[in-house]
Amino acid sequence: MNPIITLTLQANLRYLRIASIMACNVAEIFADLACNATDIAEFCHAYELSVSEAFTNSVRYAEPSQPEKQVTIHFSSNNSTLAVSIIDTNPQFNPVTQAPDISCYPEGGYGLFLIHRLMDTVSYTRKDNTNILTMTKQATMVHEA
Amino acid sequence: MNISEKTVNHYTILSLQGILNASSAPTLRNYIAGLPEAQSLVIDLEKIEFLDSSGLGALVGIARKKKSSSAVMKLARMNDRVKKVFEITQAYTLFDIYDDVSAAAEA
Amino acid sequence: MIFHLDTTTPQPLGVVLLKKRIDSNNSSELQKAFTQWLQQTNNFVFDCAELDFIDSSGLGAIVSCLRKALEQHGDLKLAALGPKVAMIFELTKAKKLFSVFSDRSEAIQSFSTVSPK
Amino acid sequence: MKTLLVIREQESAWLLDQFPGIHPLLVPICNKPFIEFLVDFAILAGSEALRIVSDGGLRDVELYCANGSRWGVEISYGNINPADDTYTVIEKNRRFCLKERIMIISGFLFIRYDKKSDYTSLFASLQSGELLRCPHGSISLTGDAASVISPAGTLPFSLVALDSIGKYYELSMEILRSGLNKYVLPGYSSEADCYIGRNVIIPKSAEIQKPVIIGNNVQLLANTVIHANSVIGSNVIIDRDSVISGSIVMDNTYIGEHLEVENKIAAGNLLIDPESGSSIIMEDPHLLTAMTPSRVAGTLLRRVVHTFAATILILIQLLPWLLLRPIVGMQGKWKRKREPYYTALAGKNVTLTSTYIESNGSLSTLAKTLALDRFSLLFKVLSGELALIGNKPVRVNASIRLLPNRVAGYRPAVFSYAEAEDWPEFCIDTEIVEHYYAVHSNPMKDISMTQKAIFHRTYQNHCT
Repeated sequence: MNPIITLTLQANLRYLRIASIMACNVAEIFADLACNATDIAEFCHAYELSVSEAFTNSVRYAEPSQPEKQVTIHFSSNNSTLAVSIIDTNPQFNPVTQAPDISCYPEGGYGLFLIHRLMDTVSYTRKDNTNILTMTKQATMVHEA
Repeated sequence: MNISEKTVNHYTILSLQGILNASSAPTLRNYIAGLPEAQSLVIDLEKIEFLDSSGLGALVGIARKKKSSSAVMKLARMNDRVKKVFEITQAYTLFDIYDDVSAAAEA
Repeated sequence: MIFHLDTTTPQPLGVVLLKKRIDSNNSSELQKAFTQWLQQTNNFVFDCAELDFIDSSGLGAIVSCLRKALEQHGDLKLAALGPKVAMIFELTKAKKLFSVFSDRSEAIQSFSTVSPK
Repeated sequence: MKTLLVIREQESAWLLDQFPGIHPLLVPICNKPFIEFLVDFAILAGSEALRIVSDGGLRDVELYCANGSRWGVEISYGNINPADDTYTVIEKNRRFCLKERIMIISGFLFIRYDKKSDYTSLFASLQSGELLRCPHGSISLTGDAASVISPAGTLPFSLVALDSIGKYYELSMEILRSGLNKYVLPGYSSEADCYIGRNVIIPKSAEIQKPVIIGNNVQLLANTVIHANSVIGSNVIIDRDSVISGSIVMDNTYIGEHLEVENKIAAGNLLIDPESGSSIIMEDPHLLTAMTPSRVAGTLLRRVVHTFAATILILIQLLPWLLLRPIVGMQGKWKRKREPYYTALAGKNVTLTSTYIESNGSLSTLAKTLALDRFSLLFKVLSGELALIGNKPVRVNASIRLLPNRVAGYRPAVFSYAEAEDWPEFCIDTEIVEHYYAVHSNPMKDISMTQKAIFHRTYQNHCT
């Protein structure tokens, strides 16, 4: 069986670094194991950044009335692909993928766009009042000719 | 995140060190808010280990404020990881980006 | 497609204004209509000034029109090919089969100067 | 010395309009990406480092050139603003420009040069300042010369501003006619004025006139004519009786039957007249087509036909397999290997068990003739992971640069078209045959091709 790693954190920015470092390290170990791994540093950075963005979003949209809200980060793998899901119980959201109009100096709204650009696949599902944002990226060498 | 400050010419040079994400971005915003509004800035990013979109948002916000108060804000010494975030979001179009702090602090 | 019979020429001449596009959706229409027109005359000018696009089946339809006209000892001449349509005619070597004129009146004129067979 | 290459988005925007999806610096000129000409020149001039700065995105250029280790030169990237003048650009890259001679190439320029000239000592001795200028840019030098010698006569290089599709075409023709030995061009050249890439199939009835440049994986079909002054890119098929003259056929293009492409640029389903600049998008796949996987990847009908045929084959093979598999296995001639292979979808792999039967006994020869080594793979057809007939699956391999599933028409299958044809006399031809069928096959034809493939197995001399 492929290893499954689950990390549950309180929805607080205090734990943001734990989430993203965890993602970075899981990605590094995974890429190390995968044969013909791609540029490992880049692979890890993509995970570190994407999980950072997703976790930040989960914390931002958590309702302040429920301070004990939790965010679950779930890693699983399949052959050469690593998947990570960010699961929270926030209200449903619209996973926009559009790039913000940079010329207007936007201070936010880059998060999901970045995730889409960094990852191979991104999917969003709403089930039993939970949001599940799943992202995957392949660790084997991909050359763009 | 650590911020160290020095002054060269009429520029305040802020050297950032560490992580610039959603939890540390307020630190940077507050620090800048403590400086005079029309103060021109050079932000040295060489020692930034990690930047995410919240960190980028903070930088963009500072750039917008400086622009409206006719002050200058420049970025210096972006490393590859920082560059990647700028490249994807095309945020490089909003900044003057230098590979050297002293060059940025002239003119 | 707008067809009218020009009787100012020594022999009646079918002038057809082709519009927008001729592709696999409407090329059979052209072929069907052409058999009708053939009963009135055997000399034609296809005015392509308003033709924007043509694909291989449209081209096939026009070539088959030409063949039918030739079989009846007539001719089919083309006028006012736009740059894009002209490119397709050149690409497919179909241009060599046709007499091509830069506008409609020149094409009509050509039927008067050359005595029909 | 170092070179600073300053490219502004505005200067090259027209090229992006013509060839959307390709970064202007990566647009091929005579089958070589434009940036490589500049890199070559920078190296000839003695540069150890090259920095490409732009006010637009450089992501694709960065992916292609990476850190420059491929050329033995250090390549880095930087950002500028559209309004920056040369002074500001140098200031923004002060660390890079420090204490060195810098050649600044500014503008979307092609530099005519001759690889046989000694530019290194020339650039070391040239006085700093602007060397050449044309309406769209310039080359200048900063820093002190080792020993100033004013060059005799004119400089042995000149500038061409690339500002229209007509210029692009003219430049390509100029290189073809008179510059082939001045630049480093891809492909091998057994005779002058003729560069041919890998996996190029030229039938006896085809005619090719020099000068010509042909890329990799190119298939010319019967009676095609390539007249002088043509550039054919990679992954190109030129179908029967078509004539190409004075034209540029870009990568991944299919040119249909009986066509005449004269003084044009064909790029995918786009046909451009360089003289007028007008272009048409072909909606008609019989004429020109961009070869994209979607066009050939499993349509529903094909899927159904393949599944049906695979089921029949499984039923036919089941009994022989049950009988022969244990015996041949016991003889130790049944070898299996599980490895990952590329699928038709970019970024996805499939693990397949490939079987190899040593055919040096009567039973194992029989097993091989009955194609029992493909028996287990047939089940992958039912699950939709493989096609019945298509391309030979390509093993995941880090060292190949062109991933098959990024190339048009790759459809991994139990049997390959190449096996069905007597065509491939050498293994190298396999790809071409498969490529041809990627465009020319249909589900019904697939059935007969599968029969042929199985039939051909009785001959041992095909390549595997």
